[in-house]
Amino acid sequence: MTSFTDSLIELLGGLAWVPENAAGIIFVTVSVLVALPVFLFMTLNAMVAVYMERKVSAFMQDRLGPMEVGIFGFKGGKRFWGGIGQTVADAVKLLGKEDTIPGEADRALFIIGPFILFGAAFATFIGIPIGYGLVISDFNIGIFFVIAISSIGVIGVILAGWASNNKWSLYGAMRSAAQMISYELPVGMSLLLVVMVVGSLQFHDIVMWQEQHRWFLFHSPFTALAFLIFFASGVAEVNRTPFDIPEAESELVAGYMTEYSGFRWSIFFLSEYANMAIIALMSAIIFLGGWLSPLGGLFRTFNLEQSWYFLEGPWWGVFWISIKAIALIFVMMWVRWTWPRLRPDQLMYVAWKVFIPFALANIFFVGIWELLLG
Amino acid sequence: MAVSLVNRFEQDNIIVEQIDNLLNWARAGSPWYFQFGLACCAIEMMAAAAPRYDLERFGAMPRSSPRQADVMIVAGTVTLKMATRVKRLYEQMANPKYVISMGSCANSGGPYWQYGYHVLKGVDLVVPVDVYVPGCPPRPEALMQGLLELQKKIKEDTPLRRVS
Amino acid sequence: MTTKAEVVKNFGVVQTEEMVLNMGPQHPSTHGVLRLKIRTDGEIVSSIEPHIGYLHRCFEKHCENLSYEQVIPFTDRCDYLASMANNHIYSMAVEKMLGIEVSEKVEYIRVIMTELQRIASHLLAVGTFGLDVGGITPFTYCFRDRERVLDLFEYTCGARLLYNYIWVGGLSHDLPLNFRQYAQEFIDYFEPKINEYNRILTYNKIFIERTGDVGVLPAEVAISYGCSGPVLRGSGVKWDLRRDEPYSIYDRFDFEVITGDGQMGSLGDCWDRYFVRVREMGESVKILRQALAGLPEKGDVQENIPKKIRPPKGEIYFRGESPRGDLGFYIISDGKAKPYRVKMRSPAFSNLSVINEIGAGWMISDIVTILGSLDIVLGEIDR
Amino acid sequence: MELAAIQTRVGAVHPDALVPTDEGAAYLSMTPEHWADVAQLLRSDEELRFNVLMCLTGYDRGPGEPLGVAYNLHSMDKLHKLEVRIEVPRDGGKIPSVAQIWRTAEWHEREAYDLFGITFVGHPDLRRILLPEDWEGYPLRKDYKEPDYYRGIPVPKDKRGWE
Repeated sequence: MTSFTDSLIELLGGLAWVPENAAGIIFVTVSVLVALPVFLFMTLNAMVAVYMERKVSAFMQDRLGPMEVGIFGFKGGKRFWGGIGQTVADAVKLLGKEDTIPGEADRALFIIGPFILFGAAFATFIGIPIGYGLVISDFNIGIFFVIAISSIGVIGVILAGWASNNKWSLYGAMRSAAQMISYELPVGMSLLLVVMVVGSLQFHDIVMWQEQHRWFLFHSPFTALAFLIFFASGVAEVNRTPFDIPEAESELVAGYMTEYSGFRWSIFFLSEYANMAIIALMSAIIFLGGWLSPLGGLFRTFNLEQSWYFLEGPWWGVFWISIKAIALIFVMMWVRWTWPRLRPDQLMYVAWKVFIPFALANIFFVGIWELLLG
Repeated sequence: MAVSLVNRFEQDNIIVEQIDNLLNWARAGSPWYFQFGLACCAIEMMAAAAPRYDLERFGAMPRSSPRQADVMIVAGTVTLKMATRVKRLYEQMANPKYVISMGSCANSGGPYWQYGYHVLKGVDLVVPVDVYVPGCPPRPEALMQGLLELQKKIKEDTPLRRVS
Repeated sequence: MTTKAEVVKNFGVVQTEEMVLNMGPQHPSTHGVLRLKIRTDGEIVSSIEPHIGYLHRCFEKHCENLSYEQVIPFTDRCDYLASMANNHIYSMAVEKMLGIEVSEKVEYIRVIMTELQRIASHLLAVGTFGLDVGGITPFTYCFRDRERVLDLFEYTCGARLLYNYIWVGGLSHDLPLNFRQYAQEFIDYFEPKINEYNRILTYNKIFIERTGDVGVLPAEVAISYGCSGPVLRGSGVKWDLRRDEPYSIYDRFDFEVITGDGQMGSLGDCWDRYFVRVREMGESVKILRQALAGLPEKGDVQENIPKKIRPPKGEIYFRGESPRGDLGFYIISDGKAKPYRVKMRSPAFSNLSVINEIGAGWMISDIVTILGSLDIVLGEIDR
Repeated sequence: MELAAIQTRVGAVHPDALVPTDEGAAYLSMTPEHWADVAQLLRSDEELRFNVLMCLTGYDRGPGEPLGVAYNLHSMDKLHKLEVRIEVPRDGGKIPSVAQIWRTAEWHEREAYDLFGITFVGHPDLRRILLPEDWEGYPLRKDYKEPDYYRGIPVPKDKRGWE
């Protein structure tokens, strides 16, 4: 299995004009070269997702959403693509805003908080493939890495809430800590079951398995349930309605980011949408066949040979995984703009008394299922 | 170094001017407003954000924390008990910040100017106001007009150039 | 052995303390400028102390300095969500002092306007309650339909929010052309929409979890605190001034007094109070249908307006059912052109005073829910 | 029950409480001393049962005259109404609180205290309710003069520059 990093190292190492024993230079160059696309992806993702969020919410609410801000005078369409420059304007404005740090705040922690959250999201992308071989580094412990690194983010949230020296922020941080730690368990357990079936923690192996057999969503009723638990817990991990209690606007003003302004606040925003993308991509890879074409299975039943009909291949793979991820992100938005929010104790109830028992039972039953049918 | 930068900005420089234009475009394009509903006008402010008028078309998004807001829409009567809070919340907003005074009460005390012993006679006594929207209460269209006027005002601003 | 006191003494951090949290005066869910000083132990709230007066606009002082008809625009601004009801009740109080009877047509138009106002007010209450529990879309749906009611008002008297429409002895304008048809169209449009709110909010599982069994207000407590309107009826007390003390021409219409029934938990919880409002909109539609059918075609709406309003010496307490409950005006006249004293007994003032009683012991999230279910308007509480 | 019957009923238990009123007045006038007991009677007597305090109004008879409070009571069971008035001297007048009998009186009494300066004895928490704590004077008294400044903010409308 090749990864983006491996290919780059080989490419650079093989170039004629690169001197011998230049491992250090190659290392630095490759690090920058692989970090750049991740950063660009996160930024772009946040911009597109915010625009999408505003438009989706607007259409659900009988409104139009942003319409007037365009790029170079081009405002998009009359209805659907209107206001296409909105998030660019938002981003530029946020960069140009005053950076306020409350006088009573703990300066160092206040500054470092958002960056820890951002760093966690950033590092998580290293392990997530977005196509066959399109991964920064293909760990053989991929799932473990992603879960471990993404849960570092909670430290940033707690630091931000604590350092702000604001009671609302503190409440937001406390709630967030409780929530993120609780929902780590169902996330891990529902993934454990896939690992059990496949016998590998590597993302590529999981997709390969699905290519040979079938998508995990359709594999057995237990894996379908695991998908639901994983996705719902994932929504909770990224603090979105109905689990958005850490930043519950009608209760805690803006939760742990109440005191943040401008650039620092936009980092929170960036990380939130990056985390959304992570959850959507992981669900797509693990349960929905990753970069496999949904048409592949269909045509294979007609015994057609591999061909263009399947729309398969490395670049089509990126297309399919994006489609799946965007669909899941849309579902998150759909839920957010439709449902009310849960109370903190009900949130804990859902995690500890519903998701975790079901996830545990799931592991047991899928084992039996595999023994009997696998 | 800093001095030389400022000196350079004082002359009209094409790059600085373009950055100015970019910042102004961005600031005018996303005036996130602080939900500062005080009285009757707050209902019209909510109506302006609701489907028929939809303030979000201009990029305006309601924020409930002053730190993240650009525009404070003072909608309604400011009383003396509230005046100190208005000032404090204004001070908590991050620069650049703007204030729209919505409705007669916030402009000048409105119908309460004569006998209202507990009413602040105009919010401009405590915070600087950029745009006054008249009416009691102003229609949502009037608030939108006020927002457009504010956008015009923002676009004439020169954030980097120091024009004396 | 180390005791807890020693640990506390040496490290000073193990001790738990109650935290005082100031909700407001500027907070997204206080419905205006209310300040709640809440004592919390973690998420649990042990006591709530409301601080009001951030919108005290000296209504009663204005009344003493203005003539009777000049007071009407100020009653508009008290409960700015139910201006028509305020106009109506104040005008009736003054009419009663003067001994004026108004014509049939005026009575019908007043009832139509008040009931339309009730729909508009309840729509806002339902929408913002949805907002309080975290659902944003119901709010926009409610506002979308509320705009249609406001269109009717605008068509009638030119104003969207504060109308000054119902005057002492009559109305400021006659109904415009084709009003009956437009009102009918609105009712036909609106009635099925109530089901839409039910689908998106009322029977949502999360919504029921958040509101059912939360903030239970027993009937005796409600009466003792002087609660009224949907807050009282949510506790199962069948009390509606339109039926029990019929004023205007409410005795002619057939409608039901909606009470809570503890469908989703205990009687008198937030869900009951909320659902009373939703169902009351349906009852208002019922009244509107009958009133529109019985509305007389001919008649001058201004024939009974007195040239000079000088009530005889004396006092009156008159109350009526505003969308929030019993709205009363206590007027003392000394025979001059200006009232000697006007006291407005606002329903939301009494409704809010119950918050410590029913809110203590719940979580911070529930305080927001309970406050939303009381449906307060600060303009009316602080006056 | 009619007013006369209520008057007789109250007079039978607390003969000193009633103060003679003008001819044709639609209210009962009382002395403050017995008000707490009378209120308890009105609330709990089987025939009276005034369980709702509809309204509590403070009023000022004018400079130099006494201050008064009007209680509007209503019974939800018996469906009758009553207005009770109590007048106390302008300076240092005290009225027993009925906040424990009708809980709604708690805030209404605070309001009367805030706007008129009437003291209610036995009130659990008698503070200003509408105006800020450091406000001076009682605004609804007829001889009230509004201050020029409150915490450095000018209060009256500045009319310079008007025609």
